Amino acid sequence: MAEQLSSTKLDWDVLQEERQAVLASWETGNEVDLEEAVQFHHELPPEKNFARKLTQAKNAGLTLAQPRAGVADLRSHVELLRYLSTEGEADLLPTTIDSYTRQNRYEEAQRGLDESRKEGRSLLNGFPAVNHGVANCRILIEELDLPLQVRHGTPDARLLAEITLAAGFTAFEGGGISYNIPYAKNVPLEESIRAWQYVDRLVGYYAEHGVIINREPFGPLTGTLVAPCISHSVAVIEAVLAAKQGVKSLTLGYGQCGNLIQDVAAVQTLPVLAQEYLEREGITDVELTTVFHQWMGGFPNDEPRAFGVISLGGVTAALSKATKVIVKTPHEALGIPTKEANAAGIRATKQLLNMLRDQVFPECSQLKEEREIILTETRQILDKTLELGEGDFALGAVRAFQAGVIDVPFAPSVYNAGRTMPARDNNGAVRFLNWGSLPFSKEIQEFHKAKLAERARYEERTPGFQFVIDDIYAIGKGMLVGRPR
Amino acid sequence: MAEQLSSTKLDWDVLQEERQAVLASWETGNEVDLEEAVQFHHELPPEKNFARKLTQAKNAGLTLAQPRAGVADLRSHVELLRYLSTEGEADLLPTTIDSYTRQNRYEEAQRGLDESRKEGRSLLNGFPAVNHGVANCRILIEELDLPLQVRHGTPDARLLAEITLAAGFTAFEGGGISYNIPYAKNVPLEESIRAWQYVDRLVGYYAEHGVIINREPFGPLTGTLVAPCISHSVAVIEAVLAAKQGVKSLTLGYGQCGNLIQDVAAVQTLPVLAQEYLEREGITDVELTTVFHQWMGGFPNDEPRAFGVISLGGVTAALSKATKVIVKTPHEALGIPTKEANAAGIRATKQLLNMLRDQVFPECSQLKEEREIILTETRQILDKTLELGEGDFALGAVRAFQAGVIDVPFAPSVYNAGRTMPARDNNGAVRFLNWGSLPFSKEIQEFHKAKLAERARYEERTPGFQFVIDDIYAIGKGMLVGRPR
Amino acid sequence: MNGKTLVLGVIGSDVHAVGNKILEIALKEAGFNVVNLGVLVSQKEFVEAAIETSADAVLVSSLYGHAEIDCRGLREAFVEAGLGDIILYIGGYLVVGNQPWEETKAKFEALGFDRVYPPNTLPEDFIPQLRADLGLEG
Amino acid sequence: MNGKTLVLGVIGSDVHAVGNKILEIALKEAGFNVVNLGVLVSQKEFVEAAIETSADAVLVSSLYGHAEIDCRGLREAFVEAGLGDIILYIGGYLVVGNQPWEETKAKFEALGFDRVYPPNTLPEDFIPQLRADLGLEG
Ligand code: B12
Ligand code: B12
Repeated sequence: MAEQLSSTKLDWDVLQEERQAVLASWETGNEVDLEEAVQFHHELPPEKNFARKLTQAKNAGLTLAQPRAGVADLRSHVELLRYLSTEGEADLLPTTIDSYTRQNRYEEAQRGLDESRKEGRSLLNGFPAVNHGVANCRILIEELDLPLQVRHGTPDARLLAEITLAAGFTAFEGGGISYNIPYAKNVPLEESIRAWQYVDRLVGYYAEHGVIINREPFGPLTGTLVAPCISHSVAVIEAVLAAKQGVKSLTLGYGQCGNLIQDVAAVQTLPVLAQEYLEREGITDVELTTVFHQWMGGFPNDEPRAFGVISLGGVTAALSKATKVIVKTPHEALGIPTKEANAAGIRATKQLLNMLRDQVFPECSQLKEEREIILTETRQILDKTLELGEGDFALGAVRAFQAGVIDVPFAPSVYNAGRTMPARDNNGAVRFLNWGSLPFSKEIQEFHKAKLAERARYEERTPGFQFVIDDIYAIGKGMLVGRPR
Repeated sequence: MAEQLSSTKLDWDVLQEERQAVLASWETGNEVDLEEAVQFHHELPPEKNFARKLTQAKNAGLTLAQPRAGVADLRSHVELLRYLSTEGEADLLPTTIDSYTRQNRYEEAQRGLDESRKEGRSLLNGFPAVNHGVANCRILIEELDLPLQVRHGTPDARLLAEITLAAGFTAFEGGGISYNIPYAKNVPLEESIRAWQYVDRLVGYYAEHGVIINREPFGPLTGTLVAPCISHSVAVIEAVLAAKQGVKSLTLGYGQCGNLIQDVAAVQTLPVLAQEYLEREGITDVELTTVFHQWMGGFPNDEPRAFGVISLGGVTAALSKATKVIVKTPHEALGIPTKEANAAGIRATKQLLNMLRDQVFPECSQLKEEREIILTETRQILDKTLELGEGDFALGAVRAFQAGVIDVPFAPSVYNAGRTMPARDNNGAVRFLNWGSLPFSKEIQEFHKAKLAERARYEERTPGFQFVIDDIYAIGKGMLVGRPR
Repeated sequence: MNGKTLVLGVIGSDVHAVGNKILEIALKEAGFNVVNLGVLVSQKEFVEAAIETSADAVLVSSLYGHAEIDCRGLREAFVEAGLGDIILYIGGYLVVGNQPWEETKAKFEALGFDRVYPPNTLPEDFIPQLRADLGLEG
Repeated sequence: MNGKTLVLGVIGSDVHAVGNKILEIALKEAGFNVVNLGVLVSQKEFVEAAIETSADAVLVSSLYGHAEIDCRGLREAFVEAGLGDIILYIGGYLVVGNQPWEETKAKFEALGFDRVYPPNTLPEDFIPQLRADLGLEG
């Protein structure tokens, strides 16, 4: 990884040395046999292909529901996923990876796995796929009837991708920015972006051999007051980076903010922007779909109130016609959900998706304005990023984060500037009290100022950090805008 | 009740003979002392006045949440309501009356009450307020901190009104049409309308003595595919009839149909139409508010799915800025809810009301069109009704029902024509497959035809009664539009 | 038409009319001769209608929770009228609240009902049993 | 400033940063000298920071469910470093899933924590106790 970072397609042959090192980094790596894996994918029934199911949903104008779920033990994980498909009526299945694996700490993951088996309950917060290895993971693919995706939060997911894709997973979440900035403290962006170029190149290899694997940049980032322009910028950059490595099926994500119009506008603009910047790079053969995440920040403890939050997400997903929705559970504020609570969240959501499947959020001037704002802000960020990167998004992303031109609120990474201060306006839309070094035009700056001044007037207090604190606690306390107590 | 029915204000003095007979019809009638009652109301803390709380909410642009609830025994009922106010966070409280009382069968109600006490569980589906009498009912008013409303379904509610209003209730649901057609089989409309003029005149008497009691025509009627024009027509007629007897605070109701735009348009047009027809009668001093009922038809058995339905109602209520919302519970399809389930329904709803309190459904062309449709249809019905009634809504209502000019689907009453056939269009809005004798213009008729033809094409079947059956089961089965299986 | 006559109605002070209308349609479609008394039907009306129409079975609905009270003595009334072994079904929300189904079922069997159905029973869920009880094949 | 120094951090492979930032702000507002190590903090880093800053108490957060594994030996590491009786708090989502709180609390007390706080503890819920444990009045 010595050369200057660029978005150019990695040379497959040159990559082989690195692949050998990656596969050697944990014992299960030697189970990977790419040729055999391609063969296995070709023999999978088409209903088990994630990308295909997304395309069908998109064409039919439907929104699919997908939970998050993962436990340490293989058999328990199969049972959990089966339950979510039969009792939860999930349309798509996940495999959420534990946090040790996400930090490449396979030894600790092994310890957690062993102890989980001993105690008969999961001590890990997810499924340690690397430790399980290719043959074991394949049992998931074989025993379950729905397409499966790997969901995690791993800055360096090269080995995880090698193993799970060889096992037959047909979708893989993450990206060099979205799985670093919110999920790491000390990993340089150059490193994670490069590691994810490897992953995307691997997916590209499968594509070259007729196997379409879906890739999904992680939209919500820190899940906490992330304005659409921030997550859209990251999504578009990761989309371009992935496409350049040969990825053909991309699902772009956005985490619910809570203002219905802003959320619908966000879902609508996401593929527009991606399309635009992909076309600038001359890329036109990528299938774009969207994913809406039900509220990713702090939840209310109370289950009925949690159902309310989940349902608003379901309504928004359906009315915005996102291709899929990632579902929260009524246990969100209590801990990793039981399978029953997880299934309950999906069923509440599906009731709404079904009831609203024939309805669309109506076109109107507010929606148009909100779209314009998002488009303008995101373009300002992306164009500046390209400028910093001398036309290259990989390089540009690194420099943009350095400069605070992209800046994710509440992110743990030292490579994130952390200078912005997001807060809700008087209608609950997420705006900026302080935009740090986001390259906003005078006009956009005035817009944010005016929006927060309006809230300040209404609340009879001066705009400031107290807005942010109150907004962080608000949904957990049953509100959207954190009004003064 | 021999004279020809008219909407003229009843002469209070002339009414006294009838009042004596009503009060003598069950022993607790002799507890009513109007002068003392007025005094009691004047001494009530203002926060306990229902009308006042509605006006405040309307002015603040807030939507209040109110459950339904009633059990046989007094102490159990107090505890139930207290629970709903503290644990459920209800804004307004109900007292739902049992079905024997609704049919003036006080002896059967007494039997149910006695057995309920013996068995330690409620054998009645509500609170038999007449049997409890004034002094007992007053315990409710005194022990609870929120305003209380009587909710029932009684064609002849004269005694119930005398007793509960004397006890200190400050709101009373129902009307001569809305509590007859869906709630009776053989009661002539002349009778129920006249009985409700008595109730309204009594409320007018209180108003003359400075006590404002809120009246609420029952909006949802049979709760099953009732198009807005039908329920709006009934609501406006009952509003005019009530106002003519001196009622000063009126809350007009509408039951969710499920298409968001149709529902928002319905809530928005309801006060517009009432205002319009009240003004035609020269009445301008009535305070109008609105109530949105969460889906009143068959519910899904599954609680998470029921939460989904409840939540869609909460979203619609908040975005349409109804003054209050009547809340369903996750037990709706299981039986009368436990207090916990009832509170859960309220809390899920309140989470949404709070999260959306600063958001409004945006103005847009579809919404405007839908409002126009509702306004036009309702005016066509009301104008024809007035024509049939020779300018009088009381007489007109009787003749309109006779002629099928107003016609409530699925109503049990023999005085309802039952010739219409409602069904959902391709977006889930309730339209007419067959409008029976509703006095629709050619244009409106074509509109409905076109809408259902669109659905028929989409579903590749001929429009017909199977639409209706499928639509009736649809929400219970997790859908809105009853697509062919 | 399968030659069998059913009396249908919602007992007591109950006005839930939707299920009753749907049942009428479904039973007619299934070939029965249906005499629908609608809502708010008294015990007396059920018995009289059964006599008048020589009904083969009586299908009682109760949705509103008072069936426990409303159905006491119904079987006895049929016995008195000389129709002691007429087939009696009941369905709907038979008690107030969501009580254990086995208890509710036993309670109504003790009241003399031949078959007792839980809430949300669909026509296709019970018509086969009804046909069997009436000696119609398949 | 009340003269007391606190070391703050999220232990193990845990990256939940929002609560950590809010805690820092709230504790500073309450007058403490706060040394915030952020997320992904190892046992070693906690001990070293406590030594370097002569901390009066260490506040460990764990949100992601692995605290059971991550906290083993933490008290012992402080003992080894000669800080055996430093005040140790922990708060967050300490186990995977929603387990009975009394068991979880006992488990972490056994691991050597002086105070153990359940999920969703607000700053105002524990700062009075912290002040008391540090001998600050009121
Ligand atoms: C619509 C409705 C109303 C409408 C009825 C309009 C009308 N006139 O028809 C209105 C709003 C007026 C109303 C009023 C009341 N209702 Co109501 N209502 C409902 C609701 C939402 C749907 C009923 C419906 O139409 N379902 C659709 C039809 C197709 O299904 P169905 O009626 O269940 O019938 C089917 C089956 O049950 C079965 N079936 C029925 N009978 C029989 C008989 C036999 C032999 C068999 C085999 C099968 C069978 O076949 C039918 C067709 O599939 C139900 C709850 C629910 N299900 O979601 C409550 C419900 C039935 N109502 C209830 C109550 C209590 C009332 C009220 C007392 C008000 C109150 N306290 O809340 C009043 C009663 C008025 C009165 N005197 O009867 C309760 C009953 C509770 C209980 N038993 O514990 C319910 C369950 C709601 C609840 N959870 O509290 N109601
Ligand atoms: C936002 C969020 C995220 C964001 C975090 C972004 C970031 N970098 O900060 C993202 C999306 C990246 C994320 C990722 C994950 N998350 Co997360 N996340 C949440 C969520 C929704 C809100 C957390 C939050 O910010 N709350 C707001 C702040 C202000 O509150 P707080 O963090 O609880 O902190 C307060 C108190 O707890 C207390 N407190 C905290 N520490 C201490 C210490 C002491 C001594 C005291 C006294 C008090 C105290 O004071 C704080 C201020 O009031 C919670 C669920 C919820 N609460 O609704 C789940 C949750 C914490 N996450 C969880 C999990 C499992 C994960 C993942 C493993 C993914 C997965 N399997 O689902 C990864 C883990 C990544 C990693 N390696 O750590 C679980 C933990 C489950 C468990 N323990 O059983 C939760 C509970 C969700 C759930 N129900 O499954 N998550």
